[in-house]
Amino acid sequence: MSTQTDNQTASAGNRSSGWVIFVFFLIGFVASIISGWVAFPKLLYSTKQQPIDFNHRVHVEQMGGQCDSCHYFRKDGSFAGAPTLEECISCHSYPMSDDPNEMKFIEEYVNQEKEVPWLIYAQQPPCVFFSHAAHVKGADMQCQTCHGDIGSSTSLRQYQENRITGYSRDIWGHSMLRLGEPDHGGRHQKMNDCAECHLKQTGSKGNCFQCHK
Amino acid sequence: MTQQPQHTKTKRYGMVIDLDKCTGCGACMVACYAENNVPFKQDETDKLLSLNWLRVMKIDNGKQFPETEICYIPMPCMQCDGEHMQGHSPCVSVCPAVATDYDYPTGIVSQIYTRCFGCRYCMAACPYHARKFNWWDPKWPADMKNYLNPDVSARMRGVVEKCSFCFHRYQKARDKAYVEGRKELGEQDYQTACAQACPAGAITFGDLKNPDHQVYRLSRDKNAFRLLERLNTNPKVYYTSTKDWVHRSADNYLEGESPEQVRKARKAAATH
Amino acid sequence: MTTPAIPEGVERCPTRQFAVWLAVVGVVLLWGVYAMFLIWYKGLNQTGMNDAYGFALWIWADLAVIALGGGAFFSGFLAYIIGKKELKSIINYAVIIGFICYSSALLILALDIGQPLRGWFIFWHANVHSMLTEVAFCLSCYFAVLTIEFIPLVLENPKLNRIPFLHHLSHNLHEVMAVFAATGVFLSFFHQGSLGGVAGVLYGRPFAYREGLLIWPWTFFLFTWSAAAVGPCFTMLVTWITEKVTKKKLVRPETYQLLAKISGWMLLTYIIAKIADTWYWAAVTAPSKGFALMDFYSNNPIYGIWILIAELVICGVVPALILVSQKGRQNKNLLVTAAVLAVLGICINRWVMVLQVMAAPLLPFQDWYMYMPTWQEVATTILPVAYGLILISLAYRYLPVFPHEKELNPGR
Amino acid sequence: MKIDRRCFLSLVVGGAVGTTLTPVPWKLTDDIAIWTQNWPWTPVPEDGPNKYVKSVCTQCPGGCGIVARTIKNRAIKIEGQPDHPVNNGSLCPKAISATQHLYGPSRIQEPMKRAGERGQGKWEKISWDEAIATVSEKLAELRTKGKPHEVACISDTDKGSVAYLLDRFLRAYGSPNFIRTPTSLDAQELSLYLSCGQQGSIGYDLKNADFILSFGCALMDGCDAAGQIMSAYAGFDQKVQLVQIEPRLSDTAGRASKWIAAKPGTEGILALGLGHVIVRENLYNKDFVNNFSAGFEDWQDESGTAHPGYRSMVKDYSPDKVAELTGLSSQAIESLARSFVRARRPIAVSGYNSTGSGSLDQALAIFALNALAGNIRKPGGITFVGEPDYLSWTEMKIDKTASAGNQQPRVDNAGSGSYPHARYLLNQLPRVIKDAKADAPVQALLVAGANPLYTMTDNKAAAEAFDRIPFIVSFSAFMDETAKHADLLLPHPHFLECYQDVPTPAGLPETVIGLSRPVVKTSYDVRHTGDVVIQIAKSFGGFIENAFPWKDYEDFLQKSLSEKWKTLEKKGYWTEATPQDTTWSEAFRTPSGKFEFLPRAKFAGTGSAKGQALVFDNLSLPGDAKELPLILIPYTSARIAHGPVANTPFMTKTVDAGVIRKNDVFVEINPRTAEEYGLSQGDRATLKTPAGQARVRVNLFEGVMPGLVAMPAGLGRTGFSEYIAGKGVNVYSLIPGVEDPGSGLNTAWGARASLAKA
Repeated sequence: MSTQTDNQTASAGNRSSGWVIFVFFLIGFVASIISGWVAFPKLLYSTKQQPIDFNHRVHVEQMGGQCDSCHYFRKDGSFAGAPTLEECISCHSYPMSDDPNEMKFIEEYVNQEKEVPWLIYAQQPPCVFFSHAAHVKGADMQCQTCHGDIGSSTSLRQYQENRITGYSRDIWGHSMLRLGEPDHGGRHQKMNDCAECHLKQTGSKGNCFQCHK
Repeated sequence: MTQQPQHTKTKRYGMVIDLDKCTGCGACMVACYAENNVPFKQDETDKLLSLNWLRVMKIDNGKQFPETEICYIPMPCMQCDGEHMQGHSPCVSVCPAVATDYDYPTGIVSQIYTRCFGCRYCMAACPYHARKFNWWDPKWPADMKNYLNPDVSARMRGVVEKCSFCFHRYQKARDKAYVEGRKELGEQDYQTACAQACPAGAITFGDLKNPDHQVYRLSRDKNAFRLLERLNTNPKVYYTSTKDWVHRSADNYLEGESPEQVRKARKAAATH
Repeated sequence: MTTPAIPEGVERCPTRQFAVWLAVVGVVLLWGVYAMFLIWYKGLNQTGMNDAYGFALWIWADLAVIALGGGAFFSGFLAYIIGKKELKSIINYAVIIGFICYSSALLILALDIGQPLRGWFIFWHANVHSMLTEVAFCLSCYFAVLTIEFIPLVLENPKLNRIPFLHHLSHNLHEVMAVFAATGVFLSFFHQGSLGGVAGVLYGRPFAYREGLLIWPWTFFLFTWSAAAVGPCFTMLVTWITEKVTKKKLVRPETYQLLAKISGWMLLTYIIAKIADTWYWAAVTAPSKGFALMDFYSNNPIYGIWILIAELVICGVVPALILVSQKGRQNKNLLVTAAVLAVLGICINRWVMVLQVMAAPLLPFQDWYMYMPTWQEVATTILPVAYGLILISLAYRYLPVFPHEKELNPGR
Repeated sequence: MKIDRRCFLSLVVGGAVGTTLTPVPWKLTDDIAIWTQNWPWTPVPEDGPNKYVKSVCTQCPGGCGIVARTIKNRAIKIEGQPDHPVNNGSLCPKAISATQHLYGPSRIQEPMKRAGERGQGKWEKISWDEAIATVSEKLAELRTKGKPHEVACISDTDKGSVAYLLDRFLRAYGSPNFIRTPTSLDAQELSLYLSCGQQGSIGYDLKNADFILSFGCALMDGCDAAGQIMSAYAGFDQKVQLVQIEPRLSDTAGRASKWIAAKPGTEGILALGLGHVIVRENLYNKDFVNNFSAGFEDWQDESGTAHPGYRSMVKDYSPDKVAELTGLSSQAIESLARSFVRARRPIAVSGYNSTGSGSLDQALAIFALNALAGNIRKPGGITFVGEPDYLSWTEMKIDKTASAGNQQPRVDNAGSGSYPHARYLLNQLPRVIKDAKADAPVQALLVAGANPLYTMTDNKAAAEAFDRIPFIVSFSAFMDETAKHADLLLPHPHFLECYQDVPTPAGLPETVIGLSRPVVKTSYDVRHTGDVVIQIAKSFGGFIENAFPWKDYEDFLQKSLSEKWKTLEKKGYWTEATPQDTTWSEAFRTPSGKFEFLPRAKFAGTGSAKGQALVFDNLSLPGDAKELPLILIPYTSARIAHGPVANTPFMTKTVDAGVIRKNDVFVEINPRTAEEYGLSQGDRATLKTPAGQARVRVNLFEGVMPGLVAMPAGLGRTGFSEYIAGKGVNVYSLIPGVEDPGSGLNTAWGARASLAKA
């Protein structure tokens, strides 16, 4: 036992004291908190520029106030999504204004017959079958409920992409804690968000095959 | 398992396959693979490593030449209703992560590849070997990715997949109905790829509960039976055959038992 | 300044000899680790499994090691809850063996899934109806308990014990160990049972399916009971081997006797229940689905009726009778033979409940499905053995595993 | 203050504790799982508007109507076209999986010329201009030498626009050697020509027949008319009797109401035996036989020579004798004859066999049954469908070299003194080339649509002959067996990428012209063979160019089809509006103006001594029966493509475990045969025939006649891609040709063989 006591006394002089250890603990703690809450989201998401800064408001005004003038249902019930170049050209075969964005559109896409690589904020992964028909036609929902009032926007928001999953940040939501409503006034679009609304509206979270393929 | 939503009128989609008509041509299988983005490998001769949603089994009556007879049995997922018809299909009840589930509105057993983490318990549970595992990453050589169907997601390595009764066709048919302002689907609005492709007209598909659908009558035919009925899995794939030996090949019987006698006994027990 | 890492008053082999031993086992371990990474990188195509054999060697290994690891919970139950003091002599070792078995089981489970990175779905998206969910939850929880049970022993390493904080932690943990032991026992009853349930609920597989009580098939209870019966046998067996290897007495003879006696009675009651279950299954359950007993034991190259006789009689009734008779268990050779047979019996039982289930044809026009594991599967199944040997070696060398070692080996 | 290891540890612990309170571990766990759900190497097919394009499948002559689903210039899936007059929605697996060939690795994507040795697989990419110039120069050279007739063309069809353009080019250029590959309908079509005087094909009204007597036809085993036959079969009610005569329990036999396992090669004898019973029992259709047929009774020709009639001839084929030869019972033969002729709308079907076309005499014997039943030009009977006439263009002006070349005898002996009625005899070409003393009589060979190095029996001999041809051009869309041995590849587009007319498919009882059209735009540098032929012709200039006054193939097609084009563009098919003529008085264009049981034309000029009767010498397969005691027969399957174009990977996937394992093919043998030769299930064995030997495995099957070895056709490919090649053995390579003395056609229905455990 004497050896042990000797060791304890001998080592006491060599060791850092309790508060130093605690300070180090605190440094580690605070540093990780800061990097986890501030740096991590910046690392996780990349910011991408939309190919053209699209003005929804101008288009809505021109097209009679209806979203489905451009974002329409096909006869077979499928939803067309973002318009194709061909559909854009039906109005924009020549410039309709001197807006630099339109100029860019005409020069880089119309003249070169290239589809515009729009970044879709609400893009769902390939395993999802989202029925616009069921929501818009079946349940009479408004586009704004999920997408926010995008129709009155004059320019496009930043598009952020999760570097690991490739998802648009809108799916998870801007807040890392998924708190509050999204900035655009619509909905977050993780599966739980769908389920929550379905539970409220239909009394059931829904079956897997309702929205998966 | 999710619970049955109370407000929905449920259907029981099912299939009746006329084995006297089936020629074993393989059109149903090929149509299924093309429709559902089923991958393929260079060597597909080991049938236990060959991904498919529909197999056609060849059986014979075991008699000597020239008394021999053959019969083909197409086997998709049987979409079992499970014991007591409550959706407790053998596979659904064992999946630890709800990757496979009983879709109450249609009676179809769903499989969500992105939820599945590949434990393969469902494969151990399925008596029909309807479930297949993605042992490899799928590959489409040359430009073959071009033909992939966007309605069905491609599966990744390490998950289980199986026949879905072409559920995406139901989803699309419903979309069309919504846009046209209809509530109900007609019999022809939703047909599986195999039923549509069968050049002999041997496969009939529809709602087993709907008297207007052909399957309603066919599944109640005196020659109709299902595979391994005695396991109480309650499949929704029915077969018809006028041949006794085919009926006998569809289930297990002890010495001295006959299919009719067992069926009668089961019916009597069910009504009690 | 230097504290000996080896517990005080006991003799251990020279460092060099120990290092050589570790190196030899380490090579086997590395082989297993290589196979493991191969499987994680390339996927399950590296195995001999196929669509008829979704469950194979690994699931068997899982069931077997968990059953054998059952010694930990059952000895804990006897020692802490029933208060059998004699078992204090072996309880540490039982916990270590249990820890090895359970950590191995978890490792194999992590290998055995197609999408390991989604493995946590089993907890997050749990289907409460699935036996596997129950297994996963109980297994993880019980592993946590085993770890907690293991920690105080680790902390008793002279070097660690020197640190006051750890010393006190160890001491306090000892105080509350009974609580953990009780939790462990409760959890174990469930997961051993749910492992039995894994096969027993398969109503599409007449070879495996059993009727039961409420939601639990009879295999649920049989698995728990058999693990409780054979777990201690395995603990005894490993201890006996350790004694042979170290050429020392490590555990008091009365500990062996007590464990053997309890194990014997457990085994006897288990095998009676198992025979009854088999009879009912063969006479009622299977025939109701159109199967006669011999349908499951003929027309294939391996699974003859011999396997049933081996499991029930040779590796069931025989060891049970040896262990319940005083003469039998007092004869060291018979005792060891009985333990070996019992361990073998439970391994056979787990084997048939996994592999024969997959092998047996269901439709009359199907053949038996045969399966051959690949070297990757074998290597990863041996991996836990190597890992276990290393952990046992380290624990034996550096931890006071056997409290009575000093007293049983005077003058060394 | 002292900083040591413990401080560092503390930092780490603090960091770890802090991290658990951030989103890092939780979000990463989730995101990594999501990453596994969207692995970048798992493809995501692009969505878009669906279009459904009606077209026609041209992978075989079946002419089935299809609907192709497309999204953004991607062909997604092929489905049957409902209400199409040919197939009414029914399709075979090959048509359904056509997109796999369209996008698969077997495609030749650009014109290429051989770089290494022949068959070595080394190619050099060239431009189309260079490719066409190469062909023109070579042909021009031969022409200057005065040997235009040394150019031959092998095509898989002699009907439709491509065949027409090729033939027209050869004639303008100066060669008579347009050769069609043999089909299983050759003998049958010849029998139609001889007994009824009709050039064309027999139409079977299966939809309305109530008793179908099939002489080994692979009706449901992957014949080239799968769509029409399956759609008729789909409509059969339980009253329709289908009787299949075949030594193996095929899928057709399996679904037939009755399977009659006669020995292989005895179908003709059995037909005569049935005729014997019908005549003996006076059950034949008196109206037809007495008023519209010739040669039933004995007769005298102009020179006064007496000839036996059908009645006398079948006297020799008593049920007892036929029973012995066929292995059936005489009662079975008698009852079959009675039920056939007593049925309301019986029909006897020949052709479509997996074992070649059979002999002319066999076809005549089977045809006679239809005459006895009087079901010609009747609903549920047989009809005559003439050759397509929509492509006839005015005769062109040609020069002396061309007309001298055209007057040379055909290189395949067809139409020669020995074989006056045969139109094409590709089977004779290898021997002709082999026997040539000096240079091969074919100096340049164009191969379009055909794949003779795979499909010809005894294809080793064919390959040796091809080696002597100095210049081979392949128009194939795929790197098939023949393309692999060519010198120049001029790839044709896939059928989903181009226009093409589809003449009435054989067997169909009415005229239906289909239009195959581009479902997607090709992304490869390929050209339609029609275009290439026109371009080659134009490169010659002068009268050859003038013979091709079309801008391109599409222009030719539109002008040829004239008013039909609009209907075809709109509906995808064109049918004859006029109702079928059902009278017998105008039906026959034979010398007698009647149906001829024993056609005079057959014997005119042949000098055949015993030419008055049908001859059956059925065991005339080459080889020693003692050394080779078994008989190998090929069988076809709907799941294995046995024609020029191979299986798709999906089709191969559907093939049963008892047909191929790894790369080994299984032959089916009866368990009793297996016992005799000490073989058990799955054993490896060596199969020997006079044409060669192969390693096989055995599959014991009660459904195959003892003494036979049945092997699937369509395997053993060496071309296409690694997904197709190398599986099993090409059964045709094991079968030596057997020449039919009556027609010159190859009648080999099998080969003598031995099987020994390996």
